[in-house]
Amino acid sequence: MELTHLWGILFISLHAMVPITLAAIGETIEESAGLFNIGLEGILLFGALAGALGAQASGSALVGLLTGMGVGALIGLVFGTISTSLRGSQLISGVGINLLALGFVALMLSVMGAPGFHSVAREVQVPLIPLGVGNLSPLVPITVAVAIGVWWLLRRTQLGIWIRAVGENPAAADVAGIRVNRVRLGAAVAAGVLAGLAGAYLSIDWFGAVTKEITAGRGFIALAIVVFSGLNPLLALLGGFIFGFFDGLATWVATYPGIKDIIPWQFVAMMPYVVTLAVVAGMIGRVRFPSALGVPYLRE
Amino acid sequence: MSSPSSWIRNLTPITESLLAGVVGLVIGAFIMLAFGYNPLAAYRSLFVGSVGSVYSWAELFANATPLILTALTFAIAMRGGLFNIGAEGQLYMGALAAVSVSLLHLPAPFNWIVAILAAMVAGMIWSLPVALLKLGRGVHEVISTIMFNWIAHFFAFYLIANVLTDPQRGERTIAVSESARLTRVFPDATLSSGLFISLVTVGVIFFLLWRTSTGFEIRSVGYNPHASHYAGISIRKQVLRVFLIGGAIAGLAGAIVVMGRPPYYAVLSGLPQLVNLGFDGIGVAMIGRNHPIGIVFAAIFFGGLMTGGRIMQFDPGVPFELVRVIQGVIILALAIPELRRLFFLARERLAGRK
Amino acid sequence: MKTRSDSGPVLDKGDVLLEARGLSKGFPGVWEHLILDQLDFDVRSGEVHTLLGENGAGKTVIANILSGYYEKTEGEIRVKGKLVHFRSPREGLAHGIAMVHQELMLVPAFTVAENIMVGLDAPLFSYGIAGVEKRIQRLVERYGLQVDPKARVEDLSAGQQQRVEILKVLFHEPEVLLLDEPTSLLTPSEADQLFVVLRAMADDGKGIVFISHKMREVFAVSDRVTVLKLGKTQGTCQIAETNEDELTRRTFGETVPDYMERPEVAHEELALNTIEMVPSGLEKKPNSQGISLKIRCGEIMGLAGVSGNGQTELIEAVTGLVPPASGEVWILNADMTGRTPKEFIERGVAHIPERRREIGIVEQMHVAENVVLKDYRKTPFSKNTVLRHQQISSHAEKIVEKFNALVPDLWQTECRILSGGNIQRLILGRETWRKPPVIIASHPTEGLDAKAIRHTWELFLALRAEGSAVLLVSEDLDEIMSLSDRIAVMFEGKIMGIVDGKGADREILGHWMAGGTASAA
Amino acid sequence: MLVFGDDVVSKMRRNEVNKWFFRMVGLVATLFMLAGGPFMASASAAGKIALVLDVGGRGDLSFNDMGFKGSDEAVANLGVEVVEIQSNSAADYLPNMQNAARSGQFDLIVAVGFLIADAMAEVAGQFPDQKFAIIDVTWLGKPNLMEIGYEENKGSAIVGALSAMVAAHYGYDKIGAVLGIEIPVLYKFEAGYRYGMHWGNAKYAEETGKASDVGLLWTYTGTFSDIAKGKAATEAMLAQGAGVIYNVAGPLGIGDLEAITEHLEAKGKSAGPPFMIGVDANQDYLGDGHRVLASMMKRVDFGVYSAIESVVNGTFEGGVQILGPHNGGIAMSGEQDLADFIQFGVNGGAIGASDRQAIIQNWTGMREDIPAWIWEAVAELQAQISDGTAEVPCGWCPDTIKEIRAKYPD
Repeated sequence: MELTHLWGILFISLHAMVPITLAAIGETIEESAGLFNIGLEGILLFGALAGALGAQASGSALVGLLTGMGVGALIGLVFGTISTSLRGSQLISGVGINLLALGFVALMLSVMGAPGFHSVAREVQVPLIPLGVGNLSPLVPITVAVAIGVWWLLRRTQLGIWIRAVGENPAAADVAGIRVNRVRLGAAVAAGVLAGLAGAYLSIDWFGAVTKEITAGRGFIALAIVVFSGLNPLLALLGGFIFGFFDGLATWVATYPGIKDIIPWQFVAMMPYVVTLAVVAGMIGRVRFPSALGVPYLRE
Repeated sequence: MSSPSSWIRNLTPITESLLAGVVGLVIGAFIMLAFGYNPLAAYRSLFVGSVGSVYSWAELFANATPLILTALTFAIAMRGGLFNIGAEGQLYMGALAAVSVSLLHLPAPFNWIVAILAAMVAGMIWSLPVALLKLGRGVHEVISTIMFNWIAHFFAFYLIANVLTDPQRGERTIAVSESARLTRVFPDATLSSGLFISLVTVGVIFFLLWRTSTGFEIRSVGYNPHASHYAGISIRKQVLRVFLIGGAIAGLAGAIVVMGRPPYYAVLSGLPQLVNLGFDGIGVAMIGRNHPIGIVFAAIFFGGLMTGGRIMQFDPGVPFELVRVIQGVIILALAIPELRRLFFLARERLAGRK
Repeated sequence: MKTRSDSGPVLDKGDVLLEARGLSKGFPGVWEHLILDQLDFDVRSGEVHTLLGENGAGKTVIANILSGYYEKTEGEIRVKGKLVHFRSPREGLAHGIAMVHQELMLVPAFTVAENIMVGLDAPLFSYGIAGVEKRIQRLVERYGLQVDPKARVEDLSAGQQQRVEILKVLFHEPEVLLLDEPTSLLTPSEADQLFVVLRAMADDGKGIVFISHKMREVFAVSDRVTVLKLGKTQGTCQIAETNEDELTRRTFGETVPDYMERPEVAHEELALNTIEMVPSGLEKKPNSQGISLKIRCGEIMGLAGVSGNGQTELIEAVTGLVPPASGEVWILNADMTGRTPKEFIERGVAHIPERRREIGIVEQMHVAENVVLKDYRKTPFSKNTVLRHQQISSHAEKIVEKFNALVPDLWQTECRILSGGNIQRLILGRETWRKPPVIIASHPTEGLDAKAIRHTWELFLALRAEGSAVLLVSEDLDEIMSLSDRIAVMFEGKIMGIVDGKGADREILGHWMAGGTASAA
Repeated sequence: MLVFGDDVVSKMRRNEVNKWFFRMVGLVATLFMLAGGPFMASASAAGKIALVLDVGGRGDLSFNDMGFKGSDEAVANLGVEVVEIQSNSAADYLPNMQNAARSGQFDLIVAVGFLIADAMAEVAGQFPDQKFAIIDVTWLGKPNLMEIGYEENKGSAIVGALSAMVAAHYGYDKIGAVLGIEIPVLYKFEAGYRYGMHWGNAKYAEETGKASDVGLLWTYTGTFSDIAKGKAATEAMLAQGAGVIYNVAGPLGIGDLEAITEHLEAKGKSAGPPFMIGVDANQDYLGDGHRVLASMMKRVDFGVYSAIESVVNGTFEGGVQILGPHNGGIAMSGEQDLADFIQFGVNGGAIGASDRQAIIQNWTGMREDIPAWIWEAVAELQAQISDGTAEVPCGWCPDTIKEIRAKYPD
């Protein structure tokens, strides 16, 4: 394999890593605080649409990313409110968000010209960083920074202590004077922001377009990566990269002449999923999750 | 136990679900107005299109048939404390297994039974590694089921394109042999006797969960694994059981779609008649509160939205996506147990103002 | 040691710090009567004021209300004369009122310092762990509460965790400290150390509210004592003006016998026999050694010891919940080492667990289902795996009636809404109705009223008479001494010694519980 | 414990809520009943058409959108009314067709996509008086059904020849094809493209005297929706020296083109090579007009339009119609329809209206940079295909495509 191929696969992996990792890190914050949001896929989709619309309306990629984050925050707020003060079911509301997004985004696209598709002009896409060996999206270093930052936040700040305390033992946190539901709501909004950013990245950076199926299951892969990481953002980064790497590698290798004589493309395409499973199965020890994950907190 | 007041209290989950349904429809109406559609006309179509005629009822049940089964797969796992979202992949495997039985050219009376059994076994085989990975390596079922769904997706593509391909019709697999097809209930509707298989399965699962020691064990482990271990119940055995039963039901769902959903009786490339049935089942199970009877009603409700949604596209010209929006809002509303109380308070306040 | 805290206000001894008048609390729908009924209570600077009462008397509820965790139903609370209304524990803390809960309110996955940080009012993005650790060290030195600030809480013993709880509130320099049964997890010598700490804090001018049901402790530490019974105060008095008998009478109404007489039951068969058995979880302790415990049929063996000294692990090993790390477990002459809980149950081992809500029942299942939690798979309750509701109902009815459990409906009532006492009645019924040859009972009477305790004891004696062997694990030395034919004491995973129940010397037992090696007379 | 207390209170309220609730349900049901008059609406003057789509739905900028383009033009030019009916699942095909047929309000029901074939077979038999048309299906044989098939293999051969010659001209030794899910229609594209590449190589050698050995990189991505796969596959092909990438996966073309755009940007360029070849629609307007070399147009719009037109004119006849290079149903994109499709793109939100001029300029420049003999060669192949002298293979099933792969290797 030539060096350019290695660079190429590396860049594909890094770019594929971004949305999965950002969403997974958001979910990590949320799960650390005890909320389980299965609606990541939906937030990604909302974020993708909002990002594209924001970028086009303002003519600025940055505004697009911010719009995606804002809409993500809004969905996070809805999810968080249902799951905390309204004492609702986290699972059900997550599923609801997914369905709502699927319908709403397609509906929006259908009234915006060609149903099901909306492209983002090159000028308002996120400009890439030319590195000689390839172009890198600025979201790649940002994702790495977010991973480190969230790790720092969760493990090395007072706020992180509170977030994790609320997830591990909400009753103890409550006794200590922490407003459990408020912290959880905040975590849900933060998760929404990151998932919304991930969605906006899809539309105004990676693909330059929104389609109604743009997320292609990445929200669920992110959920799996969270489980893989055991709520460590740095491991989520690694997990996102591993998945992105094998996903990219599979697509890449499938284009090689002669490969199809050895192995059908369908089996090559299974690679990222099989490898992720193998890595998880091979990890030593079981991951540990907050004791109160998924359990609504009610003061006795 | 059977005083009238307790009778009406037992209806509470139903009224709660209906209330969420109404809230979903109302919010959906506002969204329609915002997009310039007439909600009254749309809902009339939705209503008439789903329950307005025998034909629409038949279509409604045809849509509900596989959803009942995939919802059961999810629900039985939830009852056992597991989050099995693997119905999607198990369903593909079941459908392909049912199709592949026609290669055997079995005599007519056994054909459909063998096809169904093959599908159930295929579903079980596909969920077995999920259980084994959990038991042996502690791999969380959320990861493994998501991954196995995708692996099933590509494996199905491989089988459709290379192994089970119809030599005359490359866009689909070979068809299920005539004798293995489930009888159509009405000549022109797509409803088949698969509905009865679904309903029988509901009965079996209901009986299993609440009237057998197996169900006792599953529920006990689902609620409290520590107490179950203490009571001498093997947790590992329940994990295996729950995944195998779930896999069998999901496989059955796949079989019923290919054996009882005219006019295809084959798996189309891209799996367009199977995709999302597993995931929709999760929503159905949740609306049905993971209870077999609740699931039947929830599936009817979902099936009704799907059936009526087809008609909504005609006259009022409301796009199908809106049906999904309404579904999403309804499920969000269902997530809120306080809804009933909020509703009551709002009414109280309104009444007070008069 | 008269060093004042850096920020603590100067208080005069004898000032009323916290005062409650006419305090009432009800939980409508759960309890018909008020859990607290028109209670007056105060605590002064420089004193240790003990709240004495049986389980269920309402002691914890008072503390929860005074600290702001519960809201009162009626009455008024004053802090230094000023009327207050706390809506959260944080508001209580702001007024200098802190509470140490009986159940540990700790995050097991966190270190000691992190646990303390949970309650700090620090800026969001600060991380003062180094400072916190230093300050913990200072508090540790000042009060002798030995604990490593960097240790993970789940790795600490129960006694150490209790110290963390106390450190947690000391961090806030409270003026009033409410301690809810803080000694329940401590060894007698640890408890004595704690009393020194409490005394020191009182001398600092703080007001200490000490909650207990143990008479020895009341006299060891209190200045004043208030007796509580069923939510009503039985009066407050200076400790100097009362004596043990009077308090006991006011608290319990009757005194417990030292040893309940019973006929000899002569069985030679060993019901439970462990051979050099090291329970899983104890094998990593320093100088862990095998436990060889032999209980004959028709014998009650009391196992005394402070919680967290390996009793739980021992119980897990002899009930099959967790296979032992090494050694053997024999039940009725059969080697059961490595068998499943189901096989132990079938061999006749009944188990009344300590954590009854967590493992004793399935809270979300109905009463009838919980009554047959271990028997559903046997005839007549199921046949060919099909459950027979008729049989289950009539059996459950019998158990509920025999044990006086208050249960609205067998098939409608989920166990989670039952009180701890009623749950315990169901468990006792479920575990004993078959007259099992081996009964492992952990804290079987905790949470029961005096009458029910009496019933339970009689039940054990009756089972003993019929040849059952009982391993009675309890922290209540009175209970152990009343019931046991022989008493074993456990400390740090080891059996320190075994004495006959009749005429056992309380002091020797106490000595063993604290790790001493004195031999029995 | 407070929670339980609350619950008891709420239980007392529940009964009242329940009663009130049932009343409301009744009210809503009544409203539904009152809301409408008779269910079936009247047909418009020139005719009413139903367009039934398969699950891909709109927004692919290719196959499905082309179907819409045809019906939109019929609305504009023929004055008919068109109702679009999307399918959420393959289970919807038959009921959607039946609902449309049963309503009796449609003069013609057009099904777009071969997956609907079996449903069409059943419904066309059930409703012999209803007129039907179906795209991409040629084997049903019903008197009331117009079946419209396309010779995608022939069109793919033309763009294949163009790709090979242009790649060789710019010094690339590979061309690529990014395909979607492995289905027979895509085999036709692949077969034709292979044939065209070999024809182009031979032609290049003949014209320039230099041997050309442009090879094929190809992959089935298994998706018509995950754009990332198109982008990654294209990046892989570009890294292996591909000069032209043929998009045969609908929306994945977005990713193909994004990869090419970024590849060029890294070199500080905007215009190709490398180029993309568009599919189904004329996608030349994408990529500022100078990164999409040409498109293999499968005029689904023509098929839909002509079916509708025949109904309006009263000339509708059942039977099979084959659209191919000979009648313009399959064609390589040219200048004549560029403006048309720019409008299509503007409507679809793919490009802004202000870009129109620049796109046309860029496009013209791109094509002019390519030697005239290549265009002449392409025209020659097109003529040969039309008159039958060039026999383009058609791989409809796995066995034949294997033979074709052996005969026209990578």
